[in-house]
Amino acid sequence: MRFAFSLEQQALRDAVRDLLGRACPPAVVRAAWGADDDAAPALWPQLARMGVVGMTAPERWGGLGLGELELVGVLEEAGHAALPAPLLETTAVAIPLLAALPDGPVVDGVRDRWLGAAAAGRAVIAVGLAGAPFVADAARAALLLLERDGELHAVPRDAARLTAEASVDGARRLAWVDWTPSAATRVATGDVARDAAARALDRGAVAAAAELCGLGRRMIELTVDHVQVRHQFGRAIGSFQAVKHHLADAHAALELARPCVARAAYALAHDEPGTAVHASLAKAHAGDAARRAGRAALQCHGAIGYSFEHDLHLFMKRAWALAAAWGDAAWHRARIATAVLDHDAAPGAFHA
Amino acid sequence: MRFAFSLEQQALRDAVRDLLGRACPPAVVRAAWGADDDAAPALWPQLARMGVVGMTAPERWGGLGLGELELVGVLEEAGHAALPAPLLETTAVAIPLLAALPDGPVVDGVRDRWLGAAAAGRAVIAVGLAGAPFVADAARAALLLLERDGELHAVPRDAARLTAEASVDGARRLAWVDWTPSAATRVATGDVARDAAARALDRGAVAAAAELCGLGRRMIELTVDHVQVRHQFGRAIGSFQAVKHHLADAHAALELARPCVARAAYALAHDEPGTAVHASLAKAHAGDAARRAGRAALQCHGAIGYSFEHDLHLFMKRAWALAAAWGDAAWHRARIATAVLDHDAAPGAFHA
Amino acid sequence: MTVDATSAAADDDGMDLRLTAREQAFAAEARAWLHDHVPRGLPPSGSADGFAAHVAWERQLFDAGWAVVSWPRAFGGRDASWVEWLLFEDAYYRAGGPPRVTQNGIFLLAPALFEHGTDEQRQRLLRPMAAAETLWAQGWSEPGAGSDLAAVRSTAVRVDGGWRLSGQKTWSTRASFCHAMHGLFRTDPDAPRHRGLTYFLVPLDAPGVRVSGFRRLDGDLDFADVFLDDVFVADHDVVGAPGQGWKVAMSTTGSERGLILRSPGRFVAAARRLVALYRRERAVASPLDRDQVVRAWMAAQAYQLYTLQDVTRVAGGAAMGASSSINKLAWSELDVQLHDAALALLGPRAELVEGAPDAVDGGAWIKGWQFALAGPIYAGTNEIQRNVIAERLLGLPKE
Amino acid sequence: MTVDATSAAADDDGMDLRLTAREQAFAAEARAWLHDHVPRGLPPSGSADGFAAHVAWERQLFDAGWAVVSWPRAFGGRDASWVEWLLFEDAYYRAGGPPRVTQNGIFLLAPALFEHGTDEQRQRLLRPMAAAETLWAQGWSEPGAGSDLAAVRSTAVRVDGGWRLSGQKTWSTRASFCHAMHGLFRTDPDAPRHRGLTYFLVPLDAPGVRVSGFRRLDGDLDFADVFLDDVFVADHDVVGAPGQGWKVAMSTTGSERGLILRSPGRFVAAARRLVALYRRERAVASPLDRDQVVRAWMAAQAYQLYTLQDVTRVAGGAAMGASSSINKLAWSELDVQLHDAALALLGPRAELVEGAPDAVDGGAWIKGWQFALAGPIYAGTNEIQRNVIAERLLGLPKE
Repeated sequence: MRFAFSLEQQALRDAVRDLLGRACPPAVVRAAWGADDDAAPALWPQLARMGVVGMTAPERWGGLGLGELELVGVLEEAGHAALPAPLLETTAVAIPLLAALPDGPVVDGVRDRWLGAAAAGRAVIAVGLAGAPFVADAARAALLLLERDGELHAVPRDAARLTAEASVDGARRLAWVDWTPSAATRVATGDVARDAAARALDRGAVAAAAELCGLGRRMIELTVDHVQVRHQFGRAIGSFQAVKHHLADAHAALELARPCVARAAYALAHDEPGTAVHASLAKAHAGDAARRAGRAALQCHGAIGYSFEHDLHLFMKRAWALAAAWGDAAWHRARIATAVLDHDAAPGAFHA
Repeated sequence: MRFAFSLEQQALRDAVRDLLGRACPPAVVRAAWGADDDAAPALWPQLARMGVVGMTAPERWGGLGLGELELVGVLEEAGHAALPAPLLETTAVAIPLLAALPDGPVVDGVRDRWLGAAAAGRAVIAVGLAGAPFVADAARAALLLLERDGELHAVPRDAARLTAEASVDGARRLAWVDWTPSAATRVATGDVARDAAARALDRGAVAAAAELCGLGRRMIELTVDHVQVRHQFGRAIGSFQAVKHHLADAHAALELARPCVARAAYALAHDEPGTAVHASLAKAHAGDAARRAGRAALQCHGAIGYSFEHDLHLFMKRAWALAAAWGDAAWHRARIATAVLDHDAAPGAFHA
Repeated sequence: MTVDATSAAADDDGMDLRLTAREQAFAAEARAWLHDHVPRGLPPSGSADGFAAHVAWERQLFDAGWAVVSWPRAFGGRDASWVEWLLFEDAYYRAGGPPRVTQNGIFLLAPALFEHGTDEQRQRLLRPMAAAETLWAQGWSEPGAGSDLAAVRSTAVRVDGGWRLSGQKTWSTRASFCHAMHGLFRTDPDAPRHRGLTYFLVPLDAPGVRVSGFRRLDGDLDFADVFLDDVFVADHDVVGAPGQGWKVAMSTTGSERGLILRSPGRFVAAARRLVALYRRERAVASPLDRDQVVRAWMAAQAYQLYTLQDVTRVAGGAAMGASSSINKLAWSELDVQLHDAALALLGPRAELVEGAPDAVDGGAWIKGWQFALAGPIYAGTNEIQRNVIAERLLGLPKE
Repeated sequence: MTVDATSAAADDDGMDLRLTAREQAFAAEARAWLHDHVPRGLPPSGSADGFAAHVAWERQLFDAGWAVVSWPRAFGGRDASWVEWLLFEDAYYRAGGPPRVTQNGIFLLAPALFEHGTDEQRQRLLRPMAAAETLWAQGWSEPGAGSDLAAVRSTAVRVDGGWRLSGQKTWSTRASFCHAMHGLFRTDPDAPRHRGLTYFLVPLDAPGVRVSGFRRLDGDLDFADVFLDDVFVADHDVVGAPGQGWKVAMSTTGSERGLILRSPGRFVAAARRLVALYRRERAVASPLDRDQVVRAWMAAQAYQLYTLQDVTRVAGGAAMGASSSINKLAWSELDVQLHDAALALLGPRAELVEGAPDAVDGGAWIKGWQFALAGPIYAGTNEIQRNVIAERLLGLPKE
C-alpha cells in the first residue's frame, strides 16, 4: 500500500506549476474575461508543446498515454492558476472518451480527424453530457461531444447553433447548443454510450474536483499573504484567532478533500467497480471545501478583496462555477446515498 | 403595534424566577435524578400555591385564567432552572386542552374530577399525543390524556400499564403506556379531537421552545461565569476570540429564537390562523439554538464541564431531550414547508 | 431626529400585534403608490446614466413624500412612527423598489445632523439630501482604516474660517457620482486614536478633490477612492465640535434607522421571492433544496420578529445599544443564507448572470449573492460584531 | 519505537492501493481471531468489576499477540507495518471490540519509552503494560493546567535516590483502577513554563497517593483526581533527563500511533453502524436524515483516506508534524457528526439510554454522542489545533 503520487507524477505537476507560475499570472486570467468567445485559449500552444494537452491521448495519436494519476496533479495546478483553458473538457474528458470508444466507421473517422489535432492543441473539443444544461467552451471548440437520448454524438462546431450564456466567471464561456443528431454524428449507442457517458461524467467530476482543490489552495495562499501584511488595531490581522480559525478550518477541509481526489483518480485509472462513489466523494468534498475557502478568503480580506480589481474574485468565481458544474455537492451526495444506503455498495479505501 | 410583554406578565415571570432562584438550585435538579419514578415533582406545592400550576385553568376551576403570553415567560424560567416538574405537560398542555373541550357527560365528569385538582397541584396530568412514542411523567400523573386513532381519551393512570424508559436526562421520566380506549375514557372524536390534539401539539411545542430558551440562556450564563474565572496561557479564557465567538453566536441564536416564541404565544393566545407555523418557527429555532448553546457551553468549559459532578450537564441533557420532543427541528421545518411552500400560507409578522 | 416614538398601540402595556387604523391606512397608501410607481428594470447605479435613472426615481419618491417617511414634515418627511417606517420599508421592497442611492445621506449622515448638527445645517442640508438634489457619499474608510475605523490618518489643519483636508478615503460607495462626502479626519495628531477626530462635510467638486472609481465584486463601478489634497472646508461644514468626530460618527453608526437596524423589509421580500422561485422550480428541487429554502424563510421571519421587538423597545425610550450587533450579524448572515438557498436550487444555472438568455430571474440571484457577501464585511465586520456581543452583552473581558 | 516502516508496496514509487499477500494474510488472521474472540456486552469500564472484565479481555488480546501489533516481538508485538496496524485497528472496531483500557499506556507512555526511555525501563515496563499486568493512567492535566499543559504546578523535589512529588492531577482516565501513572512535574520552579518539567512514572499504591474517582458526562465513573503528598519516586522511574519532561511529553503527544493519528478504524466502523441503522430505520427516515447519514459516511471516508496518505508519508520517513492537528480536528468533528446523524434519525427515541426497553442499539448512540463530545476538548482542544494549523501550517503570526 502506498498512497502517494510517484516522483514522475510529481515532476510533471511541478513542471506545469512552473509554467503556469510564469505564464499564467492573474493578468492572463483577467485578459480572458475580455476576450472574444471564440478566441483561442490562453497558453494552449505552450501546454500542447509540453505534452499536457495531449497527455491522455494514446501514443498513436501523438499523446503521452498517461492516466488520471498524472492528470489530477496537473489539473490542481490549472485550478491554482485559474487557467482559462479547456484542459478539463478536452484533455480530461473528451480525449479519453473518444480514445476509448469501440472502433467503427464513424468513430474511426472522428478519431482520425480530431484526436491527433486535439492532442496537438490544434483543436479544442467541448463536451455536453445530458445532465448539463450548457456546454463550456463550445464557441472555441472545433468539435462537440454531445449526449442525448442515450446516445453519444460527435458534432463539428460548425454544424451546431450556439447561444452564448454569460457566466459569473467571465473567463468561462458557456453556450446553449442547438443541434441535430444524425447517423454521421452518432459515435455510440446503448450500453456503450451509457457507460462512456457515465465514465465521462466521473472524469469530469474528478477533474473539476482537482481544479477546485487548486483554486481553494490559491485563495488561502492569497489570504495568508494578505493577513500577514494587513494591520488593524495595531496588529497583523492574521494574529487574530477569528482569522486564524476561519483559515484553519478552510485549509483542513481542503486537505481532507485532496486525498479523496487522489483516491478517485486511482479508481478511474484502475477502472475499479466503486469508481462512481469515489468520484462523487471527491467532487462533493472538493466543491464544498473550495466554496468554504472562498468564503473564508473573502471575509478575511475584508473590503480589500471585495473589488473587481483585486485578484481574489478570479479564483472565487471559478470555484463557484466548478462547484456547481459536473454535479454539485448535493447531487453527488445523493448518488453516493443511492449506492451506499440503497444498494449497500460502499467501496473500500483499498483497491477492490 | 407593541411587541413586548406587559408589566404584569413580566412581574409574574420575575416572581417565578425569584422562587426558582431560591428553591430550585442545581442540587434540587440533581436530586430529581435519583428520585422514584412516581415521586411528587419538586416544588409542585409551592408553584401551585403561587398559582403557577393552575395559571391556565379557568377561574371556576380555581385557576387564574391566564394565557400563553403569561405562560411562556414562566416556562422560560422553568427551563432556566431545569425545573424537574411537569409544568409543560400539566399547565401548558393538559389543563388548556381539558378546559377547551366541548361539554358532554364524559368531559364534564373528567373536568369535575381532575381539573380543579390539577390546578391546585394535587394531580399531575400527563399527555401522550399520537406522534410521541413515550409519555413524560406518566408514572407520577393521576390522569393521562392520550390520543389514538383520531380520538382523545382521558385515562386514569391506574387504568394504564406503564413501562419506564430511561432518558439521558435523569430528571425526565418517560414511559411507554399500554392502555385500552373505552367509551368511559373517550373525551373527543372527529374534528373536535383533531383540532384539540393539533392545538395541544402547538402548545407543547411553544412551551418546550420557551423552556429551551431558558435552558440555553442558563448554559450561556454558566459559561460566561466560567470563562471569566478560568485562566490558561496567563489569560482569562473568555478573552480569547475563539471563546467569545462561540458564545456570541450561541447568544445571538437564542436572542433570535426568543421573539419567535413570543410571537407564537401571541398567536396561540389569539387563536390566529397561522398559529401552527408560528409554533413550528419557535420550536425549531429554540431547539436549534439551545443545542448550539449546549455545544458552545461544553466546548468553552473544556474538561471541567465534561463531568457529571458539574452542573452543566443537567441543563444540557434537558435541552437535548426537549429539542427532540414535541417535534424536532426537522419535523417543524417540514411542517412549515408544507404550509409556506405547498399551500402558500405564510403568516405575517402582524396580527392576521 | 424627531420621531413619533409611539405607535397608537404602544401606550398599552400588553402585547398587541394589530396595526392601528392609521398604520393600516399608511401601509395601504404606500403600497398603492409604490405599486403604481416603482420602476422596473433600472440599470445598475454604477454608471453615470444608471445613476441618473436612480436619482430620478429618488426625486419621484421625494415629490410624493416617500423619500424619508420618518423625518419631520419640515424636511420632506411624514413624521412616520417606527412601525410606519417598517411598513413603508416592507412595502418598498415588496414592490421591488431598487436599492436607495440616497442611503449614505439619509441613513448615515442625517442621523448625525439630527443629533449633532446645527439648525443652520439641518435647514441647509436635509431637504436637498432627501430630494436627491445633493447626493452624499461616505468617506469613513481609508486604506489603513477599515475595521479599525479609529486608525483614520487623513488630516484636517485649521486655517482661517475653516480647515484644509488631506488624505485618502476608499470604498466610498457611488462617490464618483455624488456631490459631497461626509467623513472623519484627524484634527489633533497628538490625541489618542479615538480622540482628535472631527466630522467633516466635503464638497466633492472642491479644488484638490480627486475621485477615482473602482469596481466592486460583481464588476459594477460602485466604489471610489477619494483623494484629498489640501481641500478647504468651511467651519459651517463641521458636524459637532472639532475633536468630537468619533462621538458624532458613533451616533450615526448606532442609528436605529441607519445601517444597524436594517429594516427587515428587504430580507422578507427576498424570502418571498425565494419561495416564489422554489414554487416555480419545484419540479427540479430536491428535498434538501426545499429544506434550505424553508430554513432561509424561517431565518427571515426570526429577523423580522427580532426587529419588531427592538422597535418596540426603542419606541419605548430604550437605547438600541449593543443588541445592534446581533441585528447586524443576523441580517448579514440571513442575506447570505437566502441567496445560498437560491443558488443551490438553481444548480448549474446559478452561475448565469444578467444578459444570459437562460438566466433565471435575470441573474438576480447570483448578483444578489455577491451583494450579500459584502454584508458580513461592511458596517463593522461580523468578527467585530461578535466581539461586541461577547464583551458588551455577555460581559467577557477585552483581549 | 521499532517499526517496519515500509509495507511491501512502499518501495515502489507509484500509487498502489492493493494489499500485499502478507497484509491480506495479516488482516484475515486478525479478522478471524477477533470475530471469534471479541467479547459482547462488556460492562462499562467505570466500575471495579467492569474494569476487571476489560482487563481480562486485554490479557486475552495479549496472549494471542494482538495487544500491540506494531511493537517488536520482544515486547509482545508482531513487528507489524503501519498498514498492518491500520488493518488491525479496522478489524478490531469492525468486530465491535471495546475501547482499549490499556491505551494510556500503550499509546501515550510507550512511545515516550521507545524514544526516551532506557533499555532497563523498556525491559521492565513494556511487556507488563502490553499484557495488562500494569495498568497505566495519565497524569498530565491539573486543575489549572488543561489546554495550557505548560502551566503544570505539581512539583518534584530532589532527594537521595529519587524525588518527592506533591500536587494534584485531574481528568486522569480510569486512574481509580490503575496501578501507575505517568505525568509531568515541575522540578525547577525558577525555569520558564516549558522548562524545568520532568517526566515521572508514579506507582499509584505508593504512600502519599490518594486517588478519588469522579464521573464523566455520561455518568460513568471514568475520571479521577490523583492527589500526591510527598510521594517518593525512584530515579529509575524518570523518563528522559530531568528538566526534559516537556520534550518527552511532546514526543508522546506527537506520536503517530498515539492520540494524534487516530486510526480510522473506529470511525469507519461507526459509519458502517450508522449506515446499518439507516437501513433498518429507513421507513421513518426523512430525506434530511438520509443526507446527514451520507455526509457522515463521506466524512469518515475522507478521514480514512487522509490517514492513509499520512501513513504513507510517515512510512517514507517524514515526520508527522503539524498535520496531526488537521487529523485531530477531523476525527473529533467526524465522531460528533456521526452521532449527530444517528440522533437526528432516532428523533424522540434518541434520548433513551441503556436499560430503556425501547432504546435502539441499546442506547449506544446517545452514549457514543456523549463520548464524542469529549473529542473536541481533550488531547488539545480544537481551538488550539486551529491555532497550530494557522501558525505552523499556514505560517500566520502568533498572537
